[in-house]
Amino acid sequence: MRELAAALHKEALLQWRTRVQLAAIFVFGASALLLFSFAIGPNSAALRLHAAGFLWLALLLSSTLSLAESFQSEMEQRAFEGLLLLPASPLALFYGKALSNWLQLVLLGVGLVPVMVVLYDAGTLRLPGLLGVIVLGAAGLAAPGTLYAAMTAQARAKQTLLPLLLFPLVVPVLLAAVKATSLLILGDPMEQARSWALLLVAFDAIHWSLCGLLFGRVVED
Amino acid sequence: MAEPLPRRGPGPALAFVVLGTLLLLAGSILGLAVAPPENFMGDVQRIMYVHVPTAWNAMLAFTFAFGCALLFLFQGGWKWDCRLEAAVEVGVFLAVLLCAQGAIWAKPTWGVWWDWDPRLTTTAVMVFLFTGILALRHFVDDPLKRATWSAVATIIAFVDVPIVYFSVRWWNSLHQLQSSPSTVSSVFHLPLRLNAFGVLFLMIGFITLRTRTAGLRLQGELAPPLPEPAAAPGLVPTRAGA
Amino acid sequence: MEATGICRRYGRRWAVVEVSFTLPEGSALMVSGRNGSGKSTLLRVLATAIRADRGTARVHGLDLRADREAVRRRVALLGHHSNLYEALSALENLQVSARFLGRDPGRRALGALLGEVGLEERADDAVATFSAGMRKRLSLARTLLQEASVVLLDEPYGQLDPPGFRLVDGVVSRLRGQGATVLMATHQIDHAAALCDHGLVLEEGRVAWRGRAADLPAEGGLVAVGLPEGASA
Amino acid sequence: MGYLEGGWEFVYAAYALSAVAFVGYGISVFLRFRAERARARREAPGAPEVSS
Repeated sequence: MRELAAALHKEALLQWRTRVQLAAIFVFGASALLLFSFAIGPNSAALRLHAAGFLWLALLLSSTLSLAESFQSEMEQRAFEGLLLLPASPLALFYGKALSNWLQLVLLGVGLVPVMVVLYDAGTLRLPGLLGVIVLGAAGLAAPGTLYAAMTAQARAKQTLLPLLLFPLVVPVLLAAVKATSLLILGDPMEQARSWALLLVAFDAIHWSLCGLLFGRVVED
Repeated sequence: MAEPLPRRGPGPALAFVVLGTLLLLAGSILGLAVAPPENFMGDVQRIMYVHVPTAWNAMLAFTFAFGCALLFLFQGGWKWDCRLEAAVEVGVFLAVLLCAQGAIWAKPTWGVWWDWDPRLTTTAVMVFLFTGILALRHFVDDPLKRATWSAVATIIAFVDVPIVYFSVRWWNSLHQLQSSPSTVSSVFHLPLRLNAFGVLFLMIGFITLRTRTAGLRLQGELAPPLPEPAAAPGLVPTRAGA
Repeated sequence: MEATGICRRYGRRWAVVEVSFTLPEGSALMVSGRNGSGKSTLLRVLATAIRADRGTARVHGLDLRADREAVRRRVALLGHHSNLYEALSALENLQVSARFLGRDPGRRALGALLGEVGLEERADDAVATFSAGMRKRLSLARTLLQEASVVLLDEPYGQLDPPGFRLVDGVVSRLRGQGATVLMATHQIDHAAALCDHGLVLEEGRVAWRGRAADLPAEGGLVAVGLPEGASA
Repeated sequence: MGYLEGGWEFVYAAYALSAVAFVGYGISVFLRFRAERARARREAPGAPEVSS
């Protein structure tokens, strides 16, 4: 617990120092949202219909950037190894990093929502529900994303490798989050959003525990 | 890390391949010429005699890879890494073939090459999941890291497969109900069984030979094992200084 | 500290082969040898940054493999990489490490430590703006922060200026005065020989010479280090 | 759902594709094995192959 606090302290410092990066990634996500609308054309009904999908695709694309960045500073001077030798437990380091990535993705997601509302005319008044879906979906991206980013940060061709590994893995997150978001936007007569949220919870629970368990093997020689 | 690499000449592998080929030929002839057409699907049903065995064995290959990953992580030994590489590659091959066969099945049955049937879609996701692991292996040069990371990725990917399956099934069933292909007509099981064992033996042959290739490559990447020290290490510490 | 038959593979080569030695508590060992002779790999094995492929070592009776965490609590490594966060300031870097060590020294204590390595004035500057020598000094401070009983120094003199050399000399003397065991991999034989009592020269991963550090030049170990006989490093 | 007539071309396509795939992949596995074995022999002539 003490180590987790230390890890969170470290992440807070790093996040604060690299906050400009987060802003840049947000701009990237927003521009992706803009580009998606060109792929559909100026058809507001169609745009509104696909808004949820575009929001999550934009967040998914941005996530690979922010996840990869999160291990950049750890690996360039092997600061991460330095902490492991102190010793810091890999478990604390993983959950610190995953929580920080989670927060970052939630911020990105929340930031992209107004862009979506403006561009696609896809507003909703069920804001707590939307926030909940973003929180759950971002958690699903953060845990495996953190684990894979730790690997790919040390591999060749890291820019290609991270999305290649992460995208197929988070298909359930994408499906469930898009469905739930779109139900919130377009109306949910059969109250299905809750069951999609449940799927997200299950995915999060499995991957947050599994990835934490395996992280030690990934970072230790 | 212990040294042992799997050793087996191409002999046993070739034997498995020959046996598998013979079984496949027999099963396919039965399935194409002897088996009666199915009640609803007619002759198209015959695709199932090769499709279903491919599906079973693809799953088997990935399950084997999962077992290798667990054994590598919790028991160790390079042989599990070599086997994992072989099993993942053969599994991806079978899964790609499975998708192609599925598309050929879908066209006459549903009128489209691709339907978002949960099984077909899950297979496609699996192709990408495990291709990613092959790519990871390609881009990591340190043998130990490569082995550990691909074992970890294999475990995560394998655990993810059922979640993908259920999410796709759910996702699809909400807007349309799709008749899935019944596994096989109950009239005629023999060609299915022959082909299942045929593909199984072919797969064993491929995995064996591919494991050997991986072992040889690993051997080229690792320094040759050192001769054991004359005395058991730990018993005769030498002193620095004096 | 007692190392027995340590072997470590590095790609297609054996970087360290059958290295054994015993080092009484509180003494200092100089490890020398040409570039690529396995000094760094040996130190990294002893620091548990990498595992030995064969052999092991005991630190205060604790096994490198079996008691990894306990060993890490007692061993500090100053390695080739600075282990620092470029984006954080000098002070923050030390704070991060201190928190993981379960301590929360105030700004003053950390400032004093920074003063010791001559970085007091740059405490709040990001490491990204530091020169190589300043990074080395900060890494040294980070190593000292660990208050380890075994200190492994890999090329401690590298990239340092003459005052930096004196700083390292002083730090090593003080560590020894406090009873710590010091292992130092270096090419600065005259500095190291004055500080260490034991010497070890590696050649292609094997022990090529061992003896009293002060005897190294006289006994012809210099050839193994890559210097002509009789030269003074 | 009625009885599906014909469709033999799809059946043949599926079997032909599978046959080609198995043969092709088999050849690829064998060729890679041979190349790797040749490399190993070239790099360490006479050396015994690593045994378990």
